[in-house]
Amino acid sequence: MAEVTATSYIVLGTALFMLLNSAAITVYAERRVAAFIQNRVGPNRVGPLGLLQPIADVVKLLLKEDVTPTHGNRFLHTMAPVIPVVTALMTVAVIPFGDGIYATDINAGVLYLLAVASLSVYGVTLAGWASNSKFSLLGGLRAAAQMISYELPLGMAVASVVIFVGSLSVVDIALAQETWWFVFLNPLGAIIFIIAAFAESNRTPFDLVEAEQELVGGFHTEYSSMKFGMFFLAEYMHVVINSMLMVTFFFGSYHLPFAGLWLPELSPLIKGILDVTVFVGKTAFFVFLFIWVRWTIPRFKFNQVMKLGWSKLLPLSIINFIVIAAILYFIVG
Amino acid sequence: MGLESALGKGYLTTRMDTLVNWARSNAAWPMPMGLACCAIEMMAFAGPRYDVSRFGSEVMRFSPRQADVMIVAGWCTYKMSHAIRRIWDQMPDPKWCIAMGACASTGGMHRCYGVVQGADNFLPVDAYISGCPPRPDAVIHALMKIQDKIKAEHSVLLDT
Amino acid sequence: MSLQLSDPLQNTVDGLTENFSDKVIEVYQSTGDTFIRVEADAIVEIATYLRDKQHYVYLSDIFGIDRYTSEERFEVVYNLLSLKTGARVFVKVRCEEEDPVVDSVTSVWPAAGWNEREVYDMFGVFFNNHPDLRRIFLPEDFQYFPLRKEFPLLGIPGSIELPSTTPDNDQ
Amino acid sequence: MKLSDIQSKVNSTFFKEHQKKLYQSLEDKHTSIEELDEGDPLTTKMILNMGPQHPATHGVLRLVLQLDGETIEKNKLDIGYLHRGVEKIAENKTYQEFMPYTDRMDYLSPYSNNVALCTAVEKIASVEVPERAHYIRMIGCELARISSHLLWLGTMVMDAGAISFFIWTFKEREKIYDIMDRIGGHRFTISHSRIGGVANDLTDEATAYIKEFINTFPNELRDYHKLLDRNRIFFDRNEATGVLKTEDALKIGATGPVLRACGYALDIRKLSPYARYNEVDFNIPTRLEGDNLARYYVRMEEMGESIKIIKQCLEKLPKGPVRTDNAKQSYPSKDEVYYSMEGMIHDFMMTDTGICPPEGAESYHAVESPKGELGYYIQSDGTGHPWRLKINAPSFTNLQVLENVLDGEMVADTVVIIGGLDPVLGEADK
Repeated sequence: MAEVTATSYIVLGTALFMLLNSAAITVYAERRVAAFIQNRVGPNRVGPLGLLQPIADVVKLLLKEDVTPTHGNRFLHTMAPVIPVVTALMTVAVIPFGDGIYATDINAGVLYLLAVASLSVYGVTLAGWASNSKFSLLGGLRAAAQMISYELPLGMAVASVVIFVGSLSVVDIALAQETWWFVFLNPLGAIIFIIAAFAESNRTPFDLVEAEQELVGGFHTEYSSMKFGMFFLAEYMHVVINSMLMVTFFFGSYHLPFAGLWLPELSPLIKGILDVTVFVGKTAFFVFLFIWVRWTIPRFKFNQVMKLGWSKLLPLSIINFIVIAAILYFIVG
Repeated sequence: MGLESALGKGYLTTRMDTLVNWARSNAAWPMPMGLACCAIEMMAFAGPRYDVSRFGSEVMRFSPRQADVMIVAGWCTYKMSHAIRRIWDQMPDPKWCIAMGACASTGGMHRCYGVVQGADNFLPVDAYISGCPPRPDAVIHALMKIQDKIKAEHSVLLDT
Repeated sequence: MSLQLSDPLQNTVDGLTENFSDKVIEVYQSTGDTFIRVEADAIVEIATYLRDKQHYVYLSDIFGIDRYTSEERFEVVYNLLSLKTGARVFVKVRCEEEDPVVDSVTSVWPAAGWNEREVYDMFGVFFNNHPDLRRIFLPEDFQYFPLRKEFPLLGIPGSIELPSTTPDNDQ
Repeated sequence: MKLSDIQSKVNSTFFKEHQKKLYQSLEDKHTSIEELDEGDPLTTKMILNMGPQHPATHGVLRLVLQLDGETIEKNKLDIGYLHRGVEKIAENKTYQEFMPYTDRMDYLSPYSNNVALCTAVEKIASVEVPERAHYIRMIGCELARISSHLLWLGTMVMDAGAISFFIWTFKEREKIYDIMDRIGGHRFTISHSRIGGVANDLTDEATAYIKEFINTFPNELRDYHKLLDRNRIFFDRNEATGVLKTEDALKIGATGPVLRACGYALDIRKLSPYARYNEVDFNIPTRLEGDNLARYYVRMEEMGESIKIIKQCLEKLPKGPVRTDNAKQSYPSKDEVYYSMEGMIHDFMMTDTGICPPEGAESYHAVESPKGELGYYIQSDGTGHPWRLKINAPSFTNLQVLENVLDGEMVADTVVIIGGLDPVLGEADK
């Protein structure tokens, strides 16, 4: 494990701050993109271009009455929204935003990411259970089942990347993509990872956990005020985080395409700025993809999600892993 | 308070009120209580031509816990009124109510045994909209009236 | 009044009068529609006959009529459509005000279920052997039958409760 | 499971008797195949109340579902949350006064409701309607059908999760609203039809709007097909959900597109043509599968047929008056009312007593509304008010189908099945 330096704290602080902001920006972006897709205008009354809309939302949510259902479990009901937020914030610790720009380099960073990411489901499930509402309960159960089903293909897809690098460190994975992004070497893995990431972040077409049309709000039906606001922000943070993971594992992290072949040596400052810009740009694209898909595609049914996860994605990801491993072992050597 | 005396009486609370009211009025998420014909116009009100999202109110929350403005669109029957009242009670404060259309406001043309003659018999209504059904512009007007009302409220310190 | 019946309707009427000569009370026409009034106790038999032998497979509607101030106050009308010939026929039965009971035809046409419930809800006519005879529109706690002529249009104040305007504090 | 299990858990605060009977009836449904699983440690089952206020129930339908996990074991419907007693109102109104109430029955397609009432009254009172009025009515009815089907399409796809689609169909509906605005002066509840004709002639502006709409709409329809026909998720959601066999559909009395999607081509426009439907050429789309996808195809094709009918009507639209010129039967024109004494008296008389069908007359007349067979039974007592007016509402009939197809489906299916059956509660609850 790398030494914790002052840089680590600065990067971590900036990253956490930007992640919180990015959630707000994503909320705004979602409303604008949705409006664009639907031939509408979108928020434009608050501040320039309606940019202050998320702030208005958050202030309003903060000052709203907080309700706990009478027969709900008050402690869990309060704790549940914290979990997804905290786990989302924890993930940024190991993600490299540029060459040498990362909070810490854990040698088992991939495992850490997978472990932390799978924790957030507890928040959703507990929220569903502690609300004492049937709609929430159904939402929570769906969340638990869905998360478990899609953790596996997600993990296998990541594993198929790890064997290229030969290291569990996220920083090494990012470094290894300087010339060849893993999406070119391992396209099937990338597709599986994207699908599983959509499922992990509970976004359409996998948003059965919320399922506004069937379950009203799913797990957060009974949440009001800032507790709901935290779920709301956590959802968007997870969108951002999952976009970052896609970028990190498959789309070259902070590297420009085939950067190793043509990019000249740059001064550390310029290189740092370029890296972070490239990383943010790619992340923004995937966030847009998330929003785009959300507003155009219908939602799966529960049994279809399960079927897709267990009978298609999981075998496919295992086969993909074995084939890559075989190729690497026998051919590349 | 020292700050108060330095900045003038009620300065801080007034500023706070302005901020709070600004946030509340610009993020009034509607609870669409779509009952009858007016519900269709309420959809149009969120649709592409009228687009209520400009006012930050396009987030239709079907869960009463997360909504701020309840739009009662359509006639309230006695049987339904219990459900409406229950949903109103489930909405957290602060909350506002729009009675959309003649039927919700007064019973309108449905002057008969099944219909409560006006939603204000069991709900505190803030804005009434005339029309049967009202055009979406009228609904937006009512929403703006609610925004005006919110902006005139003293929520931080009630008596200064 | 002489009847001007199309062939399929003539067949229906002939068939009914042949098989149920003592049960068919009258056959009449009004503005082009054919109405057959039969004895209430034979409605299930007649319905079965009409469905099986005359192809009246499709039950369009059942509704009640309040013949206020007349003998045999309530009338139940079955709106039947023959899918083979496209003929539409209305079968009527009557029942008394004191004991308004008609046999249910849900065994013949399952579609009758909700329609009979509606007649019960609006007029208070009971249907024997109905699988699920409850009020359909109004709550069970409501005591009256609104489409009876004596029921006022504006209802009876207090007959259906309004919600309390203070939040529930029972728990 | 014992009844007491449900009842002891339920704590109703209002309409106690009603809730009790409803759960009792849920309990009694399929009792023959219900057996108590002794080994099940969870002896209670989850009863889920969907509605009356629920985003996907198209208004205020209430479903009481008994669930086994995500599967629906049995269900009961509770309707009547919009019941206001229009039939009682009708008995206290003149026929013309009752017209606006029909608008608010099926508020997705008010025009066809108006026409249904008008044709029924015209039948019982033997009113002759001018040719031009017939064609204008047909145009209005078909526009209403497109408008209704568009909302169905939007909500059905939205219920499946694609929210934007609803907004896209609404864009087209706004165009129809514009047309209605030009025809009758209101966005959808226009009450344009009158007994004995229609209120006013089509203006040039309205005709131009209609022409533009029928030219552009087929392209939009093609776009919808492009978006949905190869959409795997949409297919998977709709295929083999809510299956209804032809025999069952006839038995349970399904009507309109629901019946036609089960393979039986019953359409009042062909069975007993009203207006001038016998003079235009159109097909009745049918499908054999009886599932939700079949309903989707049937309705999509119906919209195409409607465009065809409107085109033919515009071609055939004859010149002439739009309302019958008989002051005992319909309102005189406004010119007469303003400039002649007789006209004014007739206007008064029409408003006061209205048209009086002969005493004792009974009639039933049905039209094919977008939802199915919409019939009006009228019994006259010789005055201006009907003695009994019964509305045979297609949504009511189709909701009964819902109670029968839901058993065994999944919770997520309920919303698309409700969407596919397309009930309008204003009509079903009368």
